[in-house]
Parts: sequence; structure tokens; C-alpha cells
Amino acid sequence: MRASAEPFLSLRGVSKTYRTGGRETVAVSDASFDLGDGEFLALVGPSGCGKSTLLKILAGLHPHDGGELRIGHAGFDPGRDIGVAFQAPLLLKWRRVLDNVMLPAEILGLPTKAARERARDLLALVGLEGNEDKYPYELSGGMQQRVSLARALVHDPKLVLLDEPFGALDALTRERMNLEIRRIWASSGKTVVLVTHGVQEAVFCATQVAVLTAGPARMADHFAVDLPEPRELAIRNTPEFGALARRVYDRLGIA
Amino acid sequence: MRASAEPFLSLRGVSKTYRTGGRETVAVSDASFDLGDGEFLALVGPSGCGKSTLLKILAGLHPHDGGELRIGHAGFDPGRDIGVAFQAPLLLKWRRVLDNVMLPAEILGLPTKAARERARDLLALVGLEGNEDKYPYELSGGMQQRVSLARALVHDPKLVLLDEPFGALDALTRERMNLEIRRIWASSGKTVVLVTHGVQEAVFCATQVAVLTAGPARMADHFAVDLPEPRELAIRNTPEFGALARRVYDRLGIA
Amino acid sequence: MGALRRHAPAVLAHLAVLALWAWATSWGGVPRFILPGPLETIRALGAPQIDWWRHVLITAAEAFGGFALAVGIGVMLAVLFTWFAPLRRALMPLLVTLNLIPKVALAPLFIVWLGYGLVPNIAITFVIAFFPIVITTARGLAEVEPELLDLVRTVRATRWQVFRKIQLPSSLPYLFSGMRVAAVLAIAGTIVGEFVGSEAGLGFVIMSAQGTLDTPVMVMSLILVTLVGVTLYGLVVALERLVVTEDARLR
Amino acid sequence: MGALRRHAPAVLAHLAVLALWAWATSWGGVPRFILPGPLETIRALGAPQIDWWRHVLITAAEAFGGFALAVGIGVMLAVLFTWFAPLRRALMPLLVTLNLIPKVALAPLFIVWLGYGLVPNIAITFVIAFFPIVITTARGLAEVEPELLDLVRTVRATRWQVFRKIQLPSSLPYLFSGMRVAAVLAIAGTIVGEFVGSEAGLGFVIMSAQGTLDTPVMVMSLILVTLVGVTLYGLVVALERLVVTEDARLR
Amino acid sequence: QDRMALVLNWTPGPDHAPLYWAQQQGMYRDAGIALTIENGRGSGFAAQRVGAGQAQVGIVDSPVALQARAQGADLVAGMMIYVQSPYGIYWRKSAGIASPQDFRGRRIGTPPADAARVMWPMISRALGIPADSVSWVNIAPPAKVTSLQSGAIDITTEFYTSHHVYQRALGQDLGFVATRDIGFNPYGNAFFFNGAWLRGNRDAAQRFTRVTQRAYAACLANPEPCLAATAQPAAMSVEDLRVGWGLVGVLMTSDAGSTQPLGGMEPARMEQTIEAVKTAFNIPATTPAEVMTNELLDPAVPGFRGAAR
Ligand SMILES: Nc1ncnc2c1ncn2[C@@H]1O[C@H](COP(=O)(O)OP(=O)(O)OP(=O)(O)O)[C@@H](O)[C@H]1O
Ligand SMILES: Nc1ncnc2c1ncn2[C@@H]1O[C@H](COP(=O)(O)OP(=O)(O)OP(=O)(O)O)[C@@H](O)[C@H]1O
Ligand SMILES: O=[N+]([O-])[O-]
Ligand SMILES: [Mg+2]
Ligand SMILES: [Mg+2]
Repeated sequence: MRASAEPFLSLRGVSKTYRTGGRETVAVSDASFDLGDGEFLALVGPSGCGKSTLLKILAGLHPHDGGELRIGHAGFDPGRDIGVAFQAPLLLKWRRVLDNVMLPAEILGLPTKAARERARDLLALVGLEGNEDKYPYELSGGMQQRVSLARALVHDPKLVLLDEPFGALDALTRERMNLEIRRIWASSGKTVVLVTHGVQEAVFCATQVAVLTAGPARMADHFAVDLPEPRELAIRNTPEFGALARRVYDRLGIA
Repeated sequence: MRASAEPFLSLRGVSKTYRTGGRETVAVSDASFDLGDGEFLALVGPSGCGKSTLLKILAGLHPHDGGELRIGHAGFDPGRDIGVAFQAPLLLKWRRVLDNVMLPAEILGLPTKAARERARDLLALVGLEGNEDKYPYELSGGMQQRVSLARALVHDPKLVLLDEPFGALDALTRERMNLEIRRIWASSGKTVVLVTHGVQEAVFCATQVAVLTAGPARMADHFAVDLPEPRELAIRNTPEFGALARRVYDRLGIA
Repeated sequence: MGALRRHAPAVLAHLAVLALWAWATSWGGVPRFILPGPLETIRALGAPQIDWWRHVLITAAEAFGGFALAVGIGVMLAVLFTWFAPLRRALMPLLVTLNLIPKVALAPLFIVWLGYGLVPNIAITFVIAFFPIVITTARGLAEVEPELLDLVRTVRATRWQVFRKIQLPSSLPYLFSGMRVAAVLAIAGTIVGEFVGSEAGLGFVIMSAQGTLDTPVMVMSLILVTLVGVTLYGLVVALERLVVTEDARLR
Repeated sequence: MGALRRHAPAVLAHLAVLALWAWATSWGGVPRFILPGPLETIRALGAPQIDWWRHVLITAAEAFGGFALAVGIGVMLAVLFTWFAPLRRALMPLLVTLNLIPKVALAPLFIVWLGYGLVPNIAITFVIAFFPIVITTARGLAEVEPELLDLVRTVRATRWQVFRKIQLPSSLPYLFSGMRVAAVLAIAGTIVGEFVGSEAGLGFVIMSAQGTLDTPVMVMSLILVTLVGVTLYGLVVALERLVVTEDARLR
Repeated sequence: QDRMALVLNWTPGPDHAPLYWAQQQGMYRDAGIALTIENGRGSGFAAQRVGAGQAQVGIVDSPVALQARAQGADLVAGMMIYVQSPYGIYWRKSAGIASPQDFRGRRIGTPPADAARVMWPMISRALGIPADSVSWVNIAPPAKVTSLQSGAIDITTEFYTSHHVYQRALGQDLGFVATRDIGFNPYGNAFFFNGAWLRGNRDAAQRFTRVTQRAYAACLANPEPCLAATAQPAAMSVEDLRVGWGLVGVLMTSDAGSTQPLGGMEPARMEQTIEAVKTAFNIPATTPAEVMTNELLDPAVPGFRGAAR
């Protein structure tokens, strides 16, 4: 597999409690796992179990309260090498679609021309060619989500954190996006963490699946997806795929 | 079936073009269908095809450019009898969860005590008991979406318009919500229009499925779901269900 | 403890200014007929001919009254402008124009027409303070997310309900920044009014003291005016704390 | 055509005020030593002893200069306050307090310390106009959605980048409502400054005319001051149109 | 009771002490006058308010009243207060000004509206320097003393009633000349009535004037009760009022040889005042008889013969 000697990502007993208005909400409790370089991890778990929180901790946005967290090998720059697509599209309403995608590139000071080229390519890739000059409010929900996905990739980050990036997409577009993100991942050696509610999607996309429990995010299961590469959509009809999906459903308590 | 003599909802060649910044976007073109009283319609179609636009037209928020639209029988009051859950949760950030759910009831001047009771019940029903006093920012994405769903139902509307209300939910919660919304629908005689990207969800929940084409929303297919009532989750494993789902996948161009 | 910590820097900054004042008037060589020392200024409180308490109350009444009017009428105008676009298009530019006419120069006309006393001074205060309220509130109402308006339009909310439930709460940050500015202007307006015509109030005392170069009385009056202003401003801030939901993310 | 339609109500409203003025001074019985008629006022433009153009330019220079300073320094302060919370906690209350001291009463100090002329008047204008900028901008910066800040924090945006790319654009509606208020205050500040000490400018002309009860010259000066103000305000509105992305949903 | 409003030339000061004393003693009430005293904001403002009929009588500097008449304000003087012109010119000796001769090439800091400034053509003639040998800068009234003391300006003009303030601030460094001492002596502040009201209410005007006249006479004779009555409304200390009242006495001193009662006006002096204003403002000609009347006064109250300077 792609994983190198020491893990790319390593969590040991990471936890996080929100304290607001006198309330305490334990969002993540004792999250521990390793992820090798170039792995594709799918995070699955019930609503409110702390997936988004965990992702924000990985993105360096929330300090965690306890435990140890290590990201990247030597030469990994958390400021340049992480790309995030949040659960909400979070587009800047005063910027056109293309300029929204350009945002991380601008901030990192990447060469403008090349970055614009890449932004256009990514927009085409997510099926939004011709919408570059629109403002966010002119887009449908699914279109906004795809802009946000393109933005997460524009600076070619080594670690890509995706929080339900396909939640607002129809089945067909979603399948296409699954294939695209896998293609990008496979060709670039990126490490990807994908939060998703689609069990089939998780198993199809990922090389590892982590299932979280309700309440504070705690690992209920974590296993490697040993399916052949490259994967075709048809793989979903194989018994091996079915068994892995069944395992996730079981852990989630779905009959 | 539940449908009475003249349809509850009737569209004839309804169309809608957005004109913004010198651009024209045809969002809905020539949408025509009837829906009987107490039916449950699922709208399925690719991202950006005009589903949300159509729903907003039904909600009376966008004037349509052409065609004819009729909603409700005599005694139907569009101001009191429609409940909408938009694609984004749209919670008021200065109101607590319970007060967010109360909003339509307040505006309609419903008796406060009873409405609060109902709001609490609905919050429990969507799995959010204990979160009544939180502010929206303290909720996860899926939790916000469920608050929005509860809000759409609090004033007991006759016509319920739901725009991907389960998009941010995990598989298990989503199944539960499917069962709950069906229970409410079956026990109250409401008419429901549900926009969804889940083909299985559409066939499982609805009595009618409309499939829209890419580009401006035009009907690609419209058929009745003749599955027995009440439906159990297990029905999804029957060949009848599989055939109907297959039909939708085919229309959407999914192999 | 938390409050003490929070306010300590502000208190220190104020004390620093006081210290600077004390220094300037003792060793700094600023002559007393330009600026008296702090002690001398405090002693002015004992001046028998000045009923300080009465002057403070009159100035406060004018400032608070004019401010309250400004908020009430300002918000009302902003709401009407949002409801009736033609009204806005007709009156807003006129309002701007009229506001640009320097009030200091108009003041004598005010008195010729209104006379002087509590009511005209409240009127002048109102006229000077209400503009920021209209501007910020109108802007706040206009900036409300259109999606939030859709939310209540589906249940055919009345204009008033839309305002009460959506527009007002979501534009409170605008309204309150307008109110903070208006509080400062209200104080200035009251003093301008009292300069132009009055028989009592701190502005009146300042004018009398200026005539005889009684700088301790003058500076004491200025301090009291400022305290009246700080009180008004403090009330605005307190109301803001009370009304605007603390978004814990923002602090 | 659209523009004409759009501005027609405002033009009509202004004409109505002019008509009211004409009526009041002819049949309305307002004596000319209080308010002269429009014709007489216009005739004041021919007064040989007044170089109107020069006075207008001086007043405009003071108002525009003080306003530009107010915007620049006001925004800078607001940004510093957002970046360094202790600075805000120490200086913001002091700023409020100092702003509440009535500037009209401080006139003697201004002259003693700054002298008179163009530069001191720009300084007075600045002092009076910068407060709304600080208040509204600080508020706007604070109201930025925290999620949007997260967005750029993942790529470790510098403070300056966060400001430039997220905070500034998203708080422009606040900044511009502050600038509108400040434009009005700048005009008032300039006139106050010219009242306190000046050798030229429209405030100077107003004072001269008040002394000789030359009401036509006084009213003409007021009109010109107002026109200078309308120009400044118009520039702010034009800049706003240019800079703030028209959100088609809002109009 | 006849209702009357009196608008002062400025906020209450020593020159108004007799009015507050008389009011306190109930002298107006006893004469059938319900009097309200309104604060003013300069003579021009008082002239406007009386001219517009919103006050029946006001204290107005005579030249200002004459200008206001030319603009259509119907004003008639019924009692003179400052028989001697109050205009004074003040300078800082350390600025290198030994006498008014040294004014040449200097700037005088004073509001444009200042009476001495608008009368400058005549004052400069009296000083013996060309009118255009000085230039002017606007300094707001409350800033004048401090500006002079701090060196922001070298010369200013001021009513003599503030003489003590300048003395306190500059002491030995103060240079001063009163225009009345160098031959420019127009009438100063007087009670001006609204002409139309006066014609219809001669009796009330006369009762008002006589009470006022007696009050001024009484206060000149025995100031202390008057000053005590004024401290509160003026928000000024009795000490300051006492010094100021002394200066008022100087200005109220009758001309040598005049037989006018207290507050009475010499037509010839009024004629000179009109001439001065005409020269300065190019106003239409008018006669003393149109602008003044001595008939409201009680001839039995003698003119003030002088105070110790
Ligand atoms: N800013 C916050 N302040 C307080 N509590 C919060 C905050 N954000 C999240 N929470 C709480 O933390 C828990 C985990 O939230 P999180 O958003 O991580 O869930 P999630 O797994 O992403 O859920 P979903 O699938 O619904 O998006 C929830 O109980 C939520 O209410
Ligand atoms: N306010 C608007 N102004 C201009 N164009 C708009 C606006 N809203 C939607 N559109 C355009 O109309 C089309 C239909 O949008 P709509 O939101 O109805 O799609 P949808 O079917 O709901 O898509 P999704 O599944 O992604 O939510 C899209 O091309 C979108 O870009
Ligand atoms: O102040 N006065 O002009 O009398
Ligand atoms: Mg989440
Ligand atoms: Mg949609």
C-alpha cells in the first residue's frame, strides 16, 4: 500500500469539548487512529457525533482539549498543504464563482495565471464550466457545494479534508464526483479524509473506513478496504463490496 | 387512492427564467403535472435542474413567468396551509432551537402553549430532544437541517414542501426520518412534495415520483408508486421496489 | 473578577489622561486661564452661584429626550423607507440635503422660530442625532438575507411581523452602531442648543464661564457634560448587551 | 430614462422645499432680515466683496481633507482594535469619553494649540468625523461570520489577508453607512472649525454676514456649504456603488 | 398685566443686574408688567427676535439696531444703557506693539461680526492709521483672550465690559485703547422696542421703561443687592459681577454737560451714530427721531454722573 514507514496522520486520544453558554458538549472523545501517506479515509457516523469537529481539529481550526495529534511528514506545511471543503459551501457572496475558487491560491500567493487555469479546470471537472462569472446566489445548492469542492483543491494540497462534499448532489452527479475525486487522489498521491453519510460511497471511495459512534465521536470500527484498484462503479455489485458495506451498516445499527 | 375529484395541485406549462446581471437562466421550463389531495410526490433530478426553483414557485415565493398554477381546494389558505423546509437550514441565529421552530406558529398567531407543545414534540420526533435551548451555531449540520424540518411542520400545514431535508443526515437517521415523515403524512392526510437525491428514498416515501431532466426542469417521467401501505423498510428488498427504482435510475441516466 | 480584569485597561487609560492633565497644569507649564489643574477644577463644584445638580439634570433631560426621539423617529423613518420605496426615493435625498445644512449656523433661526428652553433644545438634539440612526437602520434592514425573508413570506407574514421577527433582530448590530454614534451626537447637539439659547444647563454654564474666563467652572462643566454622555452611552451599551444575543463565537 | 425615473421623486421633493421657501418669504410673511427670498439670495452671488469661488474651495478642501483623514485613520483604528483586543479594551472607552467632550466648547484650546487656518480646520473636521467610522467599521469587522474566517485560516492567511479578503469586503455595508454619517459630520466640523478660527471659507462668510445681518449672503453661504456636502456625500455613494457588489436580490 | 418678553444681548451678566433685581423685587409686576427675560446670542440675534415681534423689547448695540432697521426690522430705542461707546482694542505689548501706530501690517483676530471690526473705517481714522493697513482673522469670541495670551494673535477687539478679563490674563503685557477716548464714540447697547408694538402699547412700554430706569439708578447707587440677585441666573460669582458692574458704570456715565435723565439720548449723538453706520454699511438715511424716543423715560431720574475708574 501507499503508507510509508511512519504514519502521515496520527491521533492518540484526541478529544474536544465545546463550552458555550454554560453548557458543555463533548463532541470528540478519545479519537485514536493512524493514517498512512496517500490513504483515503472515509469517516462515517450518525448526525452530531463529532465528524465535522474532528475534521476542523485536523484542519488546525479548533484546538483539541486532550490527546496527541500529529500531521504530515517533514516538509509538510499545514498552511499550504491542507485543503478543506466545509459542510456548508461558505462561498463569499461578493466574489464570482471563479474568484471564490481562487481564494486559497491568492492567499498562498500562487502564480495567478497558473492558478486561474487550475481553477477553471477544477470547475469544469465538477461540472460547472460556463458558471465562472456567476455570483453564489445565482447557483443551486448542489452547484455551490461543488464550487466549494473545487476551492478545496485549487492549491493542490497534500491533505484534503472533505465534509460531506456530495450531500447536496443527485445520484448521477455524485457518482461522477466520486470517480473524479478518486482519479485526483490516485494520480496525485494526496491523502484524503472524507466525511460522508453514504455507506456505499465510503466503501467505494476509501482505502480505509472509520465508523464513529453516536454521542462523542469514538471509534466504533476502523478497517481497510481491500478492493482492487482502479475501481469501477460496477465493483459495487461484487460480494466483497457488499460485505464491507454490510459491515458499516452493522456498525451503524442499520438492519 | 387519496386523490379527490379535482387535483390539489395543478401545473400547466409553468416556467421560470432568472434574469440577473444581464444573464438569463431558464430554471424551469414547461412544468406540467397534477397532484391529488393527500399524495406524496418525490421530485428527483440532476443538480441545478430547477427543483428548488419549482418548490419556491409552489410556495408562492417566486412569481412564475408563464403557464398556469393552481394550489389547494376551496378553503385552502396559502398563508396558513403551506410548510416549507428550504435546502439550507436558514435558522435565525439569534433564536434558540425551540424558538426557531416556533417561528411560523408565532407569525400565524397560533395559541402559544399548544404550539410550544407541538414544537417540542416535533423536535423529539426529529431526534433533538434536549437541544431546545441551544443556539443554531451549537448544532451540527444535520441537526440544523432537522430543526428546519420541524419548523416546516409546526403549524400543521396541509401542503408540505421539503427541499432535500435529509441531505445532511447519516443513513440511519435518514431512514428514521423517512419513516417519521411517512407516519405524519399517513396520519394527517397532508400533501407532500419532497425534493430528494436519494432514488431509494424517493420510491420508498412517495406515492408519485417525478423525474426532471437536466437544464431547465422539464418532466422526464412521472409515475405512481404502487406499493402497499403501510410500508416497511424491508419493502426496499422487494422486486417491485427494485423495478421502480431502476426506472428512476434509467431516467436519470445511471447505469 | 472578570469584569474588573475586563475594564482595567480602560480605567488605566482614563487615569493616564488624568495624570497627564495634572502634570500639564503643574509642571507642564499650561497656564491656569487656559486649563486649570484637577484640584482647582473640583473646587469649582463649591461655587455658590452655580446649582450644579440642576444644570446637570437639565442637560441630561435634553440629551436623553432628544436621543430617545432620535431613536424612535429614526427607526420609524428607516422602516417606512424600507416599506415604501417611493417614499425613500423622495425623502432620503432631501433628508441628506437638510442634514448637510450646518446646524450651528441655523441655530439662531431655530431660536427665532422656536424660542429656547427645554423643548427647543430637545428638538435641536433630535435633529442632530437622528441621522445616523436612519442611515444605519435603513442599511441594516436592507442587508437582511433575502432567504430569511422568504422563510416568513411562506406564512404570509405581515410587513410588521417581517420587521419584528426578522428585519429588526437581524439589523440590531447596525442599529446599535447607529445608536452609539447618535449618543455622542446627542450630547453635542444639546450643548449646541444650550449655547444658542438657554437659561440653564451645562452649556449655559460653559458660556457664562467663558465670558469671565472662569476656567475651573468651565472645565468642571465639560467634565459633567462628558459624564452625562458616558451615562447615555453606557445605557446604550447595556441595552445592547441585553438585547443582542451574545454570539459566543464572536467574543 | 431609468435614472430620470429613479431620481424624479427626490428632485420633486427638493423643488417642493424651494417652493415653500419662495412662498414663505413672499406671501408667508417671513421678514427678509430673518430669511430672504430665493431671488435675493441668488443675487448675493454678485456681491463684489466676496470671492465665492475661493471660499467654496477652501471649505471643500477642509471638509474633504478632514473626511479623508477620518476614513483612513478611523478604519486603521478599527482594524487595530480587531487585531489587538487589549488595545481595544484600553482605548475604545477612552475614545468614547474624549469624543463626548463637546468640541464646540473646546474651541479656545484648539486655537491656542493648533492656531487657525486650513490645517487646524482639517484637524477639527477629522476629530469630529472619525468617530462613526471607527464605531461602524469595528462593528462590521466583529460581525463577520466566524465560518468565513475559518475558511482562510486553513491556509494560514496573515492578519492582513484576513482583513483584505474577508473582513473588509464583508463589512463594507457597515463602513459605508459610517462614511455617510461621517460625510455629514465632516461638513459640520469644517463649519465649526471656520467659526472658531479662519480667514476664509464659507463659515467665515457666514459669520461675517451674521454680524452685518446680511441674510442673503448668509443663506447663499449655507446653500454653498450644503452643495459642498452634497458633493462629498455623492462621492461616497458613488464609491459605494462601485465597490460594493450589487446583490441583485436586494434591490 | 401686560405680557412682555425682553431678549438680552447675551447670556446674563453684570450689565443685566438691575433687570434681575427689579424682577426679584416684583417691580415689573407691581407696574402691571408680566415680564419674561430671555437670554440672547449677540445683538444681531436680539435685533432679529425683536424685529420679528417674538420679543417686545431687547438689548441691542445701537449700530447693530440701525443695520437691522435698514433690513426691515422696526426697532426704536427707548432707553440708552451704554452712553459711552464700549469698543476697545486690546493687544499684547510683548508682540512689539507700543501703540496703535504699530498695528500696521498686523492681523487682528476677532469674529467677522464684531462691531469694532465692521466700524473699522471710522476707528482706524480715529487711530490715525489707514484702514487697509491691517488684516483680519476670524477668532471665535470665547477663544479671543486665550489666543491673545498664547500668541496665536497679537491684537483683538472687545467690549469694555470684559476689560477685567483681559487684565487678569495679560497683566502688565496688556495694551488697550478705548475708541471713545480717541474720538469715536457712537452710542452702545440700548433697550430697543418693536416699533409696531410700541405704537400700540405706549403705556406698557412707558411703565416698563420707568421701572427699568429706576432699577438701573438704584443699582448704580447700591450695587450689592442687584449683584446678589444676578449671581444665580448668570451662573457667575458675585466678585466677577462686581468688577463687571464697575465697568458698566463707566459706560453709563453721562456726557459732560448733558441734561438728559438716566437712559436719555442726545439726538446729536444719535445722528453721529447713524452717520457712522451709514459710512460703514451704506444704509439708507434715517433721522434720530425715527430710531429713538426719550418720551418713555421718567425725566426725574437724573443721569449718572460717573464712577471711579
Ligand atoms: N460551535 C459549537 N458550539 C457548541 N457545540 C457544538 C458546536 N459545534 C458542534 N457542536 C456540538 O458538537 C457535537 C458534534 O458536532 P459536529 O458538527 O462535529 O457533528 P457532525 O458529526 O459533523 O454531525 P452532522 O453529521 O450532523 O454534520 C454536536 O452535539 C453539536 O451540537
Ligand atoms: N436567484 C437566482 N438567480 C439566478 N439564477 C438562479 C437563481 N437561483 C437558481 N438559479 C439557477 O437556476 C437553475 C436552477 O436552480 P435550482 O436551485 O432550482 O436547482 P436545483 O434543482 O434545486 O439544484 P440542486 O439539486 O443543486 O439544489 C440553476 O442553473 C441555477 O444556477
Ligand atoms: O454682545 N453685543 O453685541 O451686545
Ligand atoms: Mg457535520
Ligand atoms: Mg436545490
